[in-house]
Amino acid sequence: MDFNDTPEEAAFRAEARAWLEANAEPLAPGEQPASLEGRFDPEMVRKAQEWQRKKADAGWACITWPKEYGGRGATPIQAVIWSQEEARFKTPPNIFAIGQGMLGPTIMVHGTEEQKRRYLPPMLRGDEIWCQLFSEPAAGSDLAGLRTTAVRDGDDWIINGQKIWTTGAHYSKWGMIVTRTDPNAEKHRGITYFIVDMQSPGIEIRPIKQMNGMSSFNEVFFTDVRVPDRNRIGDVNDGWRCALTTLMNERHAIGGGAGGPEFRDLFRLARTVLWNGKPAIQDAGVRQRLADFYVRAKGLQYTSYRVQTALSRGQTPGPESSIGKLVGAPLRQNMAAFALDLEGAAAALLDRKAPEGALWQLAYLGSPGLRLAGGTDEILRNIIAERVLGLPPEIRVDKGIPFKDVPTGPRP
Amino acid sequence: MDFNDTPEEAAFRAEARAWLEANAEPLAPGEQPASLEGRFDPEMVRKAQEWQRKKADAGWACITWPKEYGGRGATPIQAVIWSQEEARFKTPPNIFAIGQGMLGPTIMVHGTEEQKRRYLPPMLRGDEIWCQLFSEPAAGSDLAGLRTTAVRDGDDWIINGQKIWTTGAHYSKWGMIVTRTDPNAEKHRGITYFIVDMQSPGIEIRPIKQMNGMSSFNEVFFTDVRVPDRNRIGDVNDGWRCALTTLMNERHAIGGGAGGPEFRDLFRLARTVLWNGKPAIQDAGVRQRLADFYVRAKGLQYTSYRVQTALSRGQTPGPESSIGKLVGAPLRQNMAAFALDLEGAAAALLDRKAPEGALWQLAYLGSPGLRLAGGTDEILRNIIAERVLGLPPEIRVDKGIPFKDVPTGPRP
Amino acid sequence: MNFDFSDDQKLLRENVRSFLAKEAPLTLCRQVLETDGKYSTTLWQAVAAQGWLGTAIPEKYGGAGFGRLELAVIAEELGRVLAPIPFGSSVYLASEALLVAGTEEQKQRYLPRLSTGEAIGTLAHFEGAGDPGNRSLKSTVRNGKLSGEKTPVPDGEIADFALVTAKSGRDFGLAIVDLHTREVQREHLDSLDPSRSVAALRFERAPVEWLGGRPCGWDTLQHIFDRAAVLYAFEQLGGAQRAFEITREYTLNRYAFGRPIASFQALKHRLADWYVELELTRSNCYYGAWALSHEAPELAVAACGARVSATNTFELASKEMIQMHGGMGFTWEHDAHLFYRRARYLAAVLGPAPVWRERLVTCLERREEAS
Amino acid sequence: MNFDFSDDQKLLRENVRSFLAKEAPLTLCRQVLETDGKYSTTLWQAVAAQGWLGTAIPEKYGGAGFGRLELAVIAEELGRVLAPIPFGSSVYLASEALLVAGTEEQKQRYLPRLSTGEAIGTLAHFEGAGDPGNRSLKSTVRNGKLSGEKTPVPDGEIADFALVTAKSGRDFGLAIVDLHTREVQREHLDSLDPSRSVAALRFERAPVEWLGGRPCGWDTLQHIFDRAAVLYAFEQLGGAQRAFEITREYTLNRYAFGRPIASFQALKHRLADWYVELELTRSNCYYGAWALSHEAPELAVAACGARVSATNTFELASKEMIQMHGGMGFTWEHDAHLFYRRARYLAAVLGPAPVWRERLVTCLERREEAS
Repeated sequence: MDFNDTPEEAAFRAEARAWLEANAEPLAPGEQPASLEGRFDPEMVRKAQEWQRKKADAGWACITWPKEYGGRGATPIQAVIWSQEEARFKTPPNIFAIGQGMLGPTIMVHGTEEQKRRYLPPMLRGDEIWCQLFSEPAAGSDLAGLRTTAVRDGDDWIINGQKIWTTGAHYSKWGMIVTRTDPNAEKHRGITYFIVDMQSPGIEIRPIKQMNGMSSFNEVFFTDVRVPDRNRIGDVNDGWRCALTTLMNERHAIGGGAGGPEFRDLFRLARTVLWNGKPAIQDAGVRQRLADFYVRAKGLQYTSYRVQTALSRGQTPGPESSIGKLVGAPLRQNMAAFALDLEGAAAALLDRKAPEGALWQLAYLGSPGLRLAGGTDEILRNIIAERVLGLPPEIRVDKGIPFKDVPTGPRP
Repeated sequence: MDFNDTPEEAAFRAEARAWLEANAEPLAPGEQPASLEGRFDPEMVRKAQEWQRKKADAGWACITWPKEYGGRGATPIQAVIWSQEEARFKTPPNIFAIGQGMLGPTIMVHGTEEQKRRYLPPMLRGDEIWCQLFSEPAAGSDLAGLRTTAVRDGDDWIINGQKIWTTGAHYSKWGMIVTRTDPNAEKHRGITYFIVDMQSPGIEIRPIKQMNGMSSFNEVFFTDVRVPDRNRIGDVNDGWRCALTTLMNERHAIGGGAGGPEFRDLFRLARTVLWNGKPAIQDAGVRQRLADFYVRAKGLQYTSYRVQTALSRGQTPGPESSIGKLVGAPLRQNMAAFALDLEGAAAALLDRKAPEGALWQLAYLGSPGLRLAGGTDEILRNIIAERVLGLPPEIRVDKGIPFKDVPTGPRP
Repeated sequence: MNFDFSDDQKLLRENVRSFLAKEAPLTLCRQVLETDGKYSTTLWQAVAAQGWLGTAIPEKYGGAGFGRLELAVIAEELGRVLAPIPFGSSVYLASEALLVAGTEEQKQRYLPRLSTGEAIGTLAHFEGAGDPGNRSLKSTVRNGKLSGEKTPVPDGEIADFALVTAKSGRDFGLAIVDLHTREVQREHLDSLDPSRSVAALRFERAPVEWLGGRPCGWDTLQHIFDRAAVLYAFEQLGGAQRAFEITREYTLNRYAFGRPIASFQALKHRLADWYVELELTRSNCYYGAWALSHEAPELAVAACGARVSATNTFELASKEMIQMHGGMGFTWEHDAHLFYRRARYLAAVLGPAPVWRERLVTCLERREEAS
Repeated sequence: MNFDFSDDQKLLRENVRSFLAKEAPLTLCRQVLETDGKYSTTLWQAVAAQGWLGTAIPEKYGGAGFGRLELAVIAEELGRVLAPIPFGSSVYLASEALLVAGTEEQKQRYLPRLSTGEAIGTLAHFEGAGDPGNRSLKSTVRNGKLSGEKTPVPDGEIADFALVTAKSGRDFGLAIVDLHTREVQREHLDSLDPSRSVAALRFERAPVEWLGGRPCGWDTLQHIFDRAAVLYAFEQLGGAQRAFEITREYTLNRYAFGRPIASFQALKHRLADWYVELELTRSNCYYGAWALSHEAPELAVAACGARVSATNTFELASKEMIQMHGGMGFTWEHDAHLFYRRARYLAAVLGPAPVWRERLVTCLERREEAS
């Protein structure tokens, strides 16, 4: 048991670090990496694309992808090492993650050879940015309850409906959309998956303002939007199977809420904030809470070491890889709540004058979103219970009947 | 807002207290009342019957019952006052509660006039003790899943099967039993309710040893036990409706785990046990925990004042009356766990040399039972959710099919 | 046993509730929050016109002469609608402090204007992050002049006067300061709950007089905070209860997988637990109200109990409200964040929650030692 | 990154598990528990014959010369079967203490007999309820004679010798005491977990020598406890994991309302949460094992982390095991209470859990100040 690279890993790490040092600037100590959250300006998109192209030219983009699409066929542990190293440098926010992490892999599995050749290389280079059009106002955790329709019209399909929680819709070239193509079929059987040009007429994009004032997501409205049949992924009415591939990759794309304060920040706060003239950390009650937070945060970190170890050994990581967000998101919220307790009355400030520049106020306002985005706590528990522990699935009242007959609200 | 009796209540309380003072000995300060838990000896049963007869003769038994059966038609608040006053005196454990609290009321609602006249007066006087034969090994929370059968044979019924968690089976004259009389009917529709003579041939009673070493319950085995049809309560196959009346009264009969240590005992322990030479209560972490326990324990106590207030005003108490056991049982377990934390290594002793004579060790071993008996935490949450909050019932896969076809285990 | 509000008080509640349903929909809170309007002057005037500001102020000072039970009833209802007004600062803190510790002259000077809402008062105690104990308080009064900085001060931007905690040599007291004088600088601070305004106040030799005519001592501040804690606890209870009602309704009407989401035990059992917390908190609040209205020696313990319980429960409620609403609950447009912010504001306004737990146990120890 | 046991260690685990499946079914634990037999001599001899007692003892002292990772593997397996033997007292405490702080002569004298199981050792530190700090310890050594009382002492009734914490003037050390001498009185105490024996030991001028030849100081005791904490944490993890597996199986096979009870989210989601706690604890335990096996400066922090995590999780597991088994889980016949008792025994054996949390933060502060 140790934390060292194997000789091969060490060599790969050195190679990655050498290239990064030659092409990027390291983060200063304590400096936070650029966050995806917040408003996008075109300049930031341009810089992100520039960096992505530079990586692609040198063979450092999507390194696990096959060489024919621009990757280098790297192993999963090499991908981990690369991202560890890249995280030490000042880089633009990664606006390509959804495409490269979820949609590209879906195309690789379900796309035609022509689709792969057309879409994957510019996705890898960042020339074309992608967004995901899955959730709907009435289809969140119950994604297969989607109602956006696609109706065949000659060689095209006509799409109508509304999608929501779409990251980056306004700067994306392409979107991957799931639509209902047969409302008379069972819920999961009448769904078809398309690639849609986000500049098509009939698409309207509205940013969603979150409770923390940020806008990371959009609503996207479709009114008679035309998509050619050649943009279909998989067979007609077989889209749910393709969508599952996308969702399986989502866990990798959405982390445990990277960025934002961590245990060490809480520890620092407890050492600096004063209660009746003494640092709060001198209070034994504060210490009890700190210990529990520490153990939880470290448990999560060491669990990621176990996952890396499996990858390093060429094994598939065990189910422990699925606990990250379920532990991390509530932990962030609870640490923030406790930090605000420590701050006392000053917790009421969302102001530059707040302790630590309102670090914990912002975390408190942002953390509820972490518990919802990319699978709610409740959905994650169901996934762990069913897929990891083999417990029975939920009893379904929406199976075995046509989708249009599935209840969607209380009877009047 | 005050905590005073109304003039009528005060008069009633004075009357009750006067009789008790003349007929019983007050508990010494700090003395615990006799507990139901533990082994029964015939002498204790005899003393309990003696006390009950004394009360009955003076009109202080089952005071809310109608006068015709020996009660005095008292109001619910008078019953509360009486039991508050009686609790201040040294009395034998109440071995009649199940009969008087649950079964008597059921007979009053569903019994024939003849049954009422035959059974209620000796029940009230304690001449005949009753037990309840509901749960079965495979029918606990799902009580209606019972499999004990009763088959008609002329004027009699023949009962076969096994009941469990029966308090006082070995000293009871009568039992109230729910049986399956039509396995082809839907689960809740083929059940019939009987009074069974516990001295009948074919009944075998075995005490259950609990994890804390006590034996408060029994298993009762029925082999071809004969019950005359005149002992039937309610119609054939209509027993579930009668059983619901019994269960509705169960909440009143089973308290929040009376007896055993309380917050003040925890407070005392924290003030006396030493950590590095200082009382543990000087540790701020201990104080934080104590505060939370106090608030919870008091919240429960003040809630009972609200219930009493409603009764005092002649109103039906609100749903707040249903939270007692759900809060009290886990609170007991958590307080015990914390008390053992305070004791440190000595927590490992279940010995007269343990701190406070192993008060908290015994509470820790006993409290899991409180969370299960008389409705598990989970069943209580369902009851609150459905009956109090009006949330939807569970989806049932055991309805609309004959009982015999309800799945009872994994398919082989 | 009479541990509930009276029929008259329940009637008052109904009246207050239906009045606020009209005058203070959640859109009003949102409006103040979004426009940074400090507070709703229209609601303030409407509430003043109802006489609620003087609920517990004796008639001779222009109040209605009711008791604290009536004030608790109103507080719960204001909590339900997240009322965007300086009610707490001006009534629970400033008016109550004057009633408890003011000289007759001070009462006559301030209370009538507080009852009508002409004047807004507040209490300024905190000096930045953490908790300033008796030992570490920095603001000082010398020769009748106050110097120091207080932050955050609830409604400090809009109040006309403040009771400011300060040391004077070894003494401690509450100094009454007119906030319109030159020697007071006010600075707007962005609030975590912008429907409730906070400010920094800087005093440079501002002329003051002591509340009660002389330094009142630390225990009086604790007593004032205890009284306020009970009333704030009713606001917290009201907010938590309203969040529960909105959420329960939503889970019954929101369908997923062909079922109302309230039918999933994951939510159903948590709603049951949430209900249980509300009932326990309500009981603790009632006990606080009893102790407050009876000036009972149990007040300190009762106030700490009500505050700890209500703070926990409003935090739980505001978290669960968002979580059970799913993604919609995280949007700006949804009302859930109004509750989430208010819960935090009310948790902060009387200092760190752990300090209240600590104090509760201190009170229990004192009681034990006295007995 | 190599943060897992090696293939050899995993093979060891398989061997240990299948050996214990035969030699130490839960009925063995129950048998000791019900007969108050102090420990299973047959299992003790079998374990000794496997060489496990000397796993981490160098060959020159008669051990197998493996490392602490192998010992951790064995500890987890012993935890899974709730082994009713004095393995922890004799191996994690006595043997490790001798290895860490004994003189060469002491090692040669005791370790060979400890490896074979001929001798059983233990460590006697606690003096009744609470936690005896350096300041308040009462046992003393004067002129090479120990006086005092230790209670509870794990396996004090069956051990041949004990390392006893004691003061000598201002010094603190561990005194080695032969428990068969007249000057030692042993008293059986009833254990909360009667499958693990505890006793009171009274010393009246019992002849001793210091572990290491002289008073070793308080830090050495802490270090010995840290090492033991990691190994006990693996026992706790094993117990919690086994409780989980039994319970998961039960909820799949127990039907109510026509469905396996595992299909109700009330249990399903709690099983998921329980699984999460097991994984977090496993990771913290691994970190402890790494630090222990590398004699890393992080050992103190790692040991506190493993202990806090494992103690919490075994308590949770043993509670949930009973609750999810329903009424049957509360019976004497069911194995759930064996886990419930063992969880408490292991939580108690190294002193109060809050003290471990406190110490964790102290270690973090020291690290911070050093950096």
